[in-house]
Amino acid sequence: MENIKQKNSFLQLVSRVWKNYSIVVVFFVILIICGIAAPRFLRPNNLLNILRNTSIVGIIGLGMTFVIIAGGIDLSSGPVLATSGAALIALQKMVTESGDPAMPLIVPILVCLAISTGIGFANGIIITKAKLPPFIVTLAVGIIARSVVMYFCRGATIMGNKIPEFTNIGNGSIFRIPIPFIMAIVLALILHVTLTRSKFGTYVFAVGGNEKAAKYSGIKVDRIKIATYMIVGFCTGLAAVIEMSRMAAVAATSSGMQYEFEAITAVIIGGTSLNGGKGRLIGTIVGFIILGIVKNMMIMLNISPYLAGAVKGAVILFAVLIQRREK
Amino acid sequence: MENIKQKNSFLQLVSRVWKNYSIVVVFFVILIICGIAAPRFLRPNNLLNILRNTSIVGIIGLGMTFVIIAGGIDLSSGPVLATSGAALIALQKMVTESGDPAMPLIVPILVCLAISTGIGFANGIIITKAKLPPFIVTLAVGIIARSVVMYFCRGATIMGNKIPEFTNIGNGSIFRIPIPFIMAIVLALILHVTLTRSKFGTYVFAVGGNEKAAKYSGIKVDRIKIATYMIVGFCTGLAAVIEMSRMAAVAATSSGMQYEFEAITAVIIGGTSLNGGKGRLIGTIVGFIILGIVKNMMIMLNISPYLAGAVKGAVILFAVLIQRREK
Amino acid sequence: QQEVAEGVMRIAVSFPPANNAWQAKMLDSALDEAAKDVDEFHFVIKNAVDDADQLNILTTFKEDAYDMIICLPGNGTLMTPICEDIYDAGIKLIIVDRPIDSDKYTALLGGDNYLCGSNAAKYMGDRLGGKGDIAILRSYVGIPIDLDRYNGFADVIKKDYPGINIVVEADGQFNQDAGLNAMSNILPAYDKIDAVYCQDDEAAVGAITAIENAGRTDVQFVTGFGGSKAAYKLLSEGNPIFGASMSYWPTMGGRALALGKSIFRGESFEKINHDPTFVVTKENVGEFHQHSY
Amino acid sequence: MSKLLEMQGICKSFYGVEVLHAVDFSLEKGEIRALCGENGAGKSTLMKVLSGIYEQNDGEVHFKNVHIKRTAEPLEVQAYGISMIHQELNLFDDLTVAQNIYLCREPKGKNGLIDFSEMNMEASRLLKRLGESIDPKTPVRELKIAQKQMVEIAKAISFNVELLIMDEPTAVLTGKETEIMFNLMRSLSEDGISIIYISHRLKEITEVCHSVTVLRDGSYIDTKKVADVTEKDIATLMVGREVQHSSIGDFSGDEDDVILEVLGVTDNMLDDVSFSVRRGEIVCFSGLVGAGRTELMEVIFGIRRPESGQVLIDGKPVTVKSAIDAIKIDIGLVTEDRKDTGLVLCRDITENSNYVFWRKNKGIFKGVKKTRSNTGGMIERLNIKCAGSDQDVANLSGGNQQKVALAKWLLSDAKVLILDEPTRGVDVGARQEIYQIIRELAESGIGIVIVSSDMQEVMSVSQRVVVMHEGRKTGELKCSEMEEEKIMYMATNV
Ligand SMILES: Nc1ncnc2c1ncn2[C@@H]1O[C@H](COP(=O)(O)OP(=O)(O)OP(=O)(O)O)[C@@H](O)[C@H]1O
Ligand SMILES: Nc1ncnc2c1ncn2[C@@H]1O[C@H](COP(=O)(O)OP(=O)(O)OP(=O)(O)O)[C@@H](O)[C@H]1O
Ligand SMILES: [Mg+2]
Ligand SMILES: [Mg+2]
Repeated sequence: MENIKQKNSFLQLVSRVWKNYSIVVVFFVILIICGIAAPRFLRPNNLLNILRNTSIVGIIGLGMTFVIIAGGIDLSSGPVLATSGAALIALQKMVTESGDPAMPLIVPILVCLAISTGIGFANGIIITKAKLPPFIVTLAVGIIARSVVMYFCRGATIMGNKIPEFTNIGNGSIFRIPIPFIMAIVLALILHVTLTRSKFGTYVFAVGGNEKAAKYSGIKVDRIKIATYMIVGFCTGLAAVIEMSRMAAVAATSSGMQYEFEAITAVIIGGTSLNGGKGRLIGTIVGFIILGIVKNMMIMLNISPYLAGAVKGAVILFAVLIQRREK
Repeated sequence: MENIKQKNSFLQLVSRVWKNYSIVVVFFVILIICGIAAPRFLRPNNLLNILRNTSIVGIIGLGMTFVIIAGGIDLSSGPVLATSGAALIALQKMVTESGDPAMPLIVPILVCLAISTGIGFANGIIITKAKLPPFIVTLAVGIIARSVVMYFCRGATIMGNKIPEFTNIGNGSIFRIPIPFIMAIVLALILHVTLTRSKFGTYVFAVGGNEKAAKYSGIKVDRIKIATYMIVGFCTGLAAVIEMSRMAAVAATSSGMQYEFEAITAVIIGGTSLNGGKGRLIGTIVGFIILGIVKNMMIMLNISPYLAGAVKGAVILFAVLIQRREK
Repeated sequence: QQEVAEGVMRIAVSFPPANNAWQAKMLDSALDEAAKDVDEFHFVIKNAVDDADQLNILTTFKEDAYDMIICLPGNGTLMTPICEDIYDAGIKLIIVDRPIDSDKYTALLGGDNYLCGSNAAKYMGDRLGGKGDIAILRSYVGIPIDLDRYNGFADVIKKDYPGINIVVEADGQFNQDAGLNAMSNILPAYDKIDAVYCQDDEAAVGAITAIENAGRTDVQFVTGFGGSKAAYKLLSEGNPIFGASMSYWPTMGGRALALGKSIFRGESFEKINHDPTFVVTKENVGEFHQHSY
Repeated sequence: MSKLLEMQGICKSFYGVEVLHAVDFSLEKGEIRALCGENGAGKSTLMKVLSGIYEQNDGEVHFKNVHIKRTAEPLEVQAYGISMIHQELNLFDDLTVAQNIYLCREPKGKNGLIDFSEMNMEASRLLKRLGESIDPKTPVRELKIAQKQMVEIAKAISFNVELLIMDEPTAVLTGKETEIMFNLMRSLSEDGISIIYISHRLKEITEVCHSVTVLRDGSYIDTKKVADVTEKDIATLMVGREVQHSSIGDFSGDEDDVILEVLGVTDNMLDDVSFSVRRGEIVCFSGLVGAGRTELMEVIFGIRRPESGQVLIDGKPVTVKSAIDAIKIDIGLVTEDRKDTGLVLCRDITENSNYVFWRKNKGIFKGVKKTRSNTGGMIERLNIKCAGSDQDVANLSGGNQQKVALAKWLLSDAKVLILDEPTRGVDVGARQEIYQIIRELAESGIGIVIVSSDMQEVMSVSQRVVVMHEGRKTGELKCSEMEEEKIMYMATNV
């Protein structure tokens, strides 16, 4: 009996580790395959470049993980990025008569974050108070947000002020590590602690796992849900800051296009279930890096642009397949 | 006590009727509002035109209703429409040396339906056998399908043979009723009977409502799921036939673009829950007609193209809001 | 792996998404050109999925130290900073079709959407005798080419043809189905439409089908844009309502690559080259078939 | 004559943990066999192996001398004439009662489609046989849990069965339905149908079963004729030691120290209900299914809003609009449906038992140490059988899930604790332990309200019993006045 238990608990340990970290294993497998297929791939510059490129969608993915764990979804991220980004650029490009920026850079940034978080709040309120399905609410809010920003910009691309402090956010590095990636990692750490160590994090899981039981345990279900939408909103705002600073311009029609799907894909590749109640941020991080690697390899291997989609689709399937295998 | 019970059952009846048919009420409200805002809207020509235009997405929506009731989702419909449509056009444009079509029209149509149903089958197999989430599987399959059709068409628009028997499918009318709408209604009737009166229909609800219990009850859960993906695949193939016949041409890059979202939106507006287990086809039909009306009214009222999205989003929210109110 | 032999020039090409037939032909002509002279040049051609992706791709190209980068910016304004960086890094840069907001490039092979739009306005204004009600089918409302094609048209109409009213605008989205749907919604709403300006040939073909299906005789003609096969076919068949296609051709993709090759071969070149624009009608369509997409 | 069912050397493991160790089990035609064992002993698992839901790792099953393949699917097993009522309800909320009962065996009309009128008629006939008057066209969502259980039973007997497996069907039933069900079981047995009956109510076993098999820790222990054993013997076999039964006397504390008072609560289910609980008192609510006890508790806990009436805590009127309010003023509620409202099944034991604790204590973080000691203490105190505190609740046996649901509220420091069917699915040994805990809680000055449909439980744990019938209070008895007949009399209100 004792013996059996011990053997069992060892097997259990292995199975638990695999369950929790299979995505990391998959990640290294992909890394090695890529390195063999294209030695240039492993050059530090290329790897750092991948990290920079994926950070924007990755940051949205971090917030998206919260929403999905709580049983929701956010399809408005792309348009929200455009909306809050447009506000950022509009304020950032204002100059005084002498040509200096009209306000310190922090003001447009805070406004940008406030707008995106605000739209997240609106999403949350509509979903919880009107009891409507998140899919349709966030889809509709996204369509509306895109339309409003197009209206105000008359569809055009608006250029901001190209000051180094601003463009450096998205394009700079610290000790060679791209600043967007540093931001993503810092944010991931904060959110990871929130998700796993704080009461709020537990409630997010509880709400996604069984909303009714959460309610009967005295958890303020609506508030938790609204908070998750505000988190993804905030993350989207942060992504907007980086995206805007990379180009110092915003395109009303196309900024952030389809980012929500990239983000959701990264979250799912990372092993978070769309049913809610289960998930982890480490998975999301690996998920978005994998997506970045796929795109990068398409260039490295000079795959026909027509077939790029086929390769991407196959890699996505492969990534989710491997780690779900054990079920 | 008796009295209370009676009152209750009457209230229950009213609430049940409202629950099942509120979408129809919403529909007529929208119709009246539109008629007042733009009297031209109510002209038969305009109304018939709306029916014709919405039928393509509507037919996909009918199949999508099955998938969603069974707890799944299909994000591959747009690319599948392009893929099967391309096959249809490729065969349809073949001519003998004398310039006659190389084969009877029915052959390309059957091939088109076979391909779309086949991709649906593939979706179903991957989802059930590899136990992967439908969202990501169908997304990936869609990306792959789009890529493959682009590869074969080199991205171009391919023109078919413009023979009347063919173009009439999408452009013709019988007693002034557009043929695509007649097809949609006939299909809806067949599917409605299947969903509400056949064993299979009951199992679709059961699988979406409680998969584990369905398995315990001896339902072949995997088969039911695969069947729903084949149904939406078949519907998409039918939609492809209509779409291709309208222009006798297929655009590898853009045919069917975003149709899956239109279809899913119609299904949700129609009151089918993305959680699975409940839903109805009548709702989907009204749902896609509402979407068609919105597009039409945008032109009737000459709303700035920039604001079109805002109006559309608001109407979607309004439509789901009204009918969910009672919850 | 694409390790390249000594002396072979590495050229990277970045395009926006191939989500319409024009863009697809652009890619196709580029692929054809890339397949030639393989012992002299090594080409990498990449379509982006969106602006950020194009930025990422261009960054990757820059990091990868290509000898030349050819860029068709999906959004010229957004791609300006990275293009400047590339140029500053000493990489030769050819900009295709749409200008960037800077002159830091080696050469520009520009299409001129604005000019084509103006051509359409002149054609339409003259044919309608300076007055009438018209509809516009735009091309993905708000994207840069849409705005160029729209503004080129609207500016001339406003200035030179005050008697012409733009009564309605809808989106034709670069494809036949969208053109058909949009036009079929417009027709019942307006009893008289004299002409339709379509900002894309494919959409124009769809619009014509809608007009024919509805049996409307008030619409005198439709103009298209771009130079698609389907449109040229209608023109050469003598379709009564297809007026003209404002054409400039996606084959400039291949020509841009050829320009790149000639620069490396030390041939002389202009910094700014504008691809010619044509008003293609029934009369002259015969000369242009080989350019269509 | 050979046996109807032979199961030999059945082994079953989950994630490498063996939970059934070479269990043998056999059964005669027409026999009603009880299957007993503590929570987590492996009863449900053994039955799921039999009904084709789990594939055993080792061992063979023969039914009527036919070998049932290890890989047999539920449908194949059903075709042999084996049908099972699961411990957890397996119904479809959005299908009607009739659709649920005849799922997979819908009567077909001439046109090949389902014949709904035939199906509804059959269903209603079947339900009548069970003494239920539910409209077969009602969606199951609208039923109460006891009614749902009756639908499950109707479904199971609607098969052409030769062996019926019933996994704790009475856990949510009251005396009346249980009696109807027993009569049904007896008549089935007379018709030659065998039944395997799982229950933690030992009295029922001696009442209706012919023989009893006991499992302990996944191993076969013994099989006895019911005539040869007493309830106490069975309990001893299950637990491996003797179980002490004890009764409790009348309330002996301060009669005037009322902690919870409910005055004239009325809504569409309740009719002017008043009662009070004193500090340190244990009050039980008895009644038939549909008596409105759950609704009354939901009013106190703020889930339901009454049309009129008042709730007083410590003599002060309180407005409780939600569970959050209730928890704030130290009211706790262990709900009757653990799967639906009690537990987050996909989360682990630690989280599930600490939700309310966390809600009640300030601070942003969970507090790893405190949380761990809380959970460890509960696992020990309630004897929760698990692989570790990080095991998902979904993978616990039914009774152990119930204990986790209980743990959540034991950690909450409630002043008033309401327990709606608290021992649903809990084994005899653990049940006594829970009673002991309840007594200790009461002694520490908490007011306890228990809703129970188990007469034995009412008799052994309550100091006072309140009886309800159709939304009205029909009587109240002190411990010293309690007699089963009196309670039944008041519950049926004849
Ligand atoms: N799906 C599963 N995954 C992991 N472990 C499981 C699973 N199902 C059951 N177990 C474990 O198997 C053991 C036996 O469980 P089982 O449900 O058979 O007990 P039981 O005798 O029916 O108990 P109860 O009286 O509480 O219902 C328990 O320790 C339980 O934790
Ligand atoms: N959602 C509902 N829809 C219809 N009827 C309901 C609903 N909820 C409760 N009822 C009815 O209200 C009455 C009271 O049920 P309740 O569950 O309160 O009884 P109970 O005494 O708690 O029984 P139990 O022992 O099952 O807990 C019953 O007649 C029941 O059918
Ligand atoms: Mg059990
Ligand atoms: Mg109850």
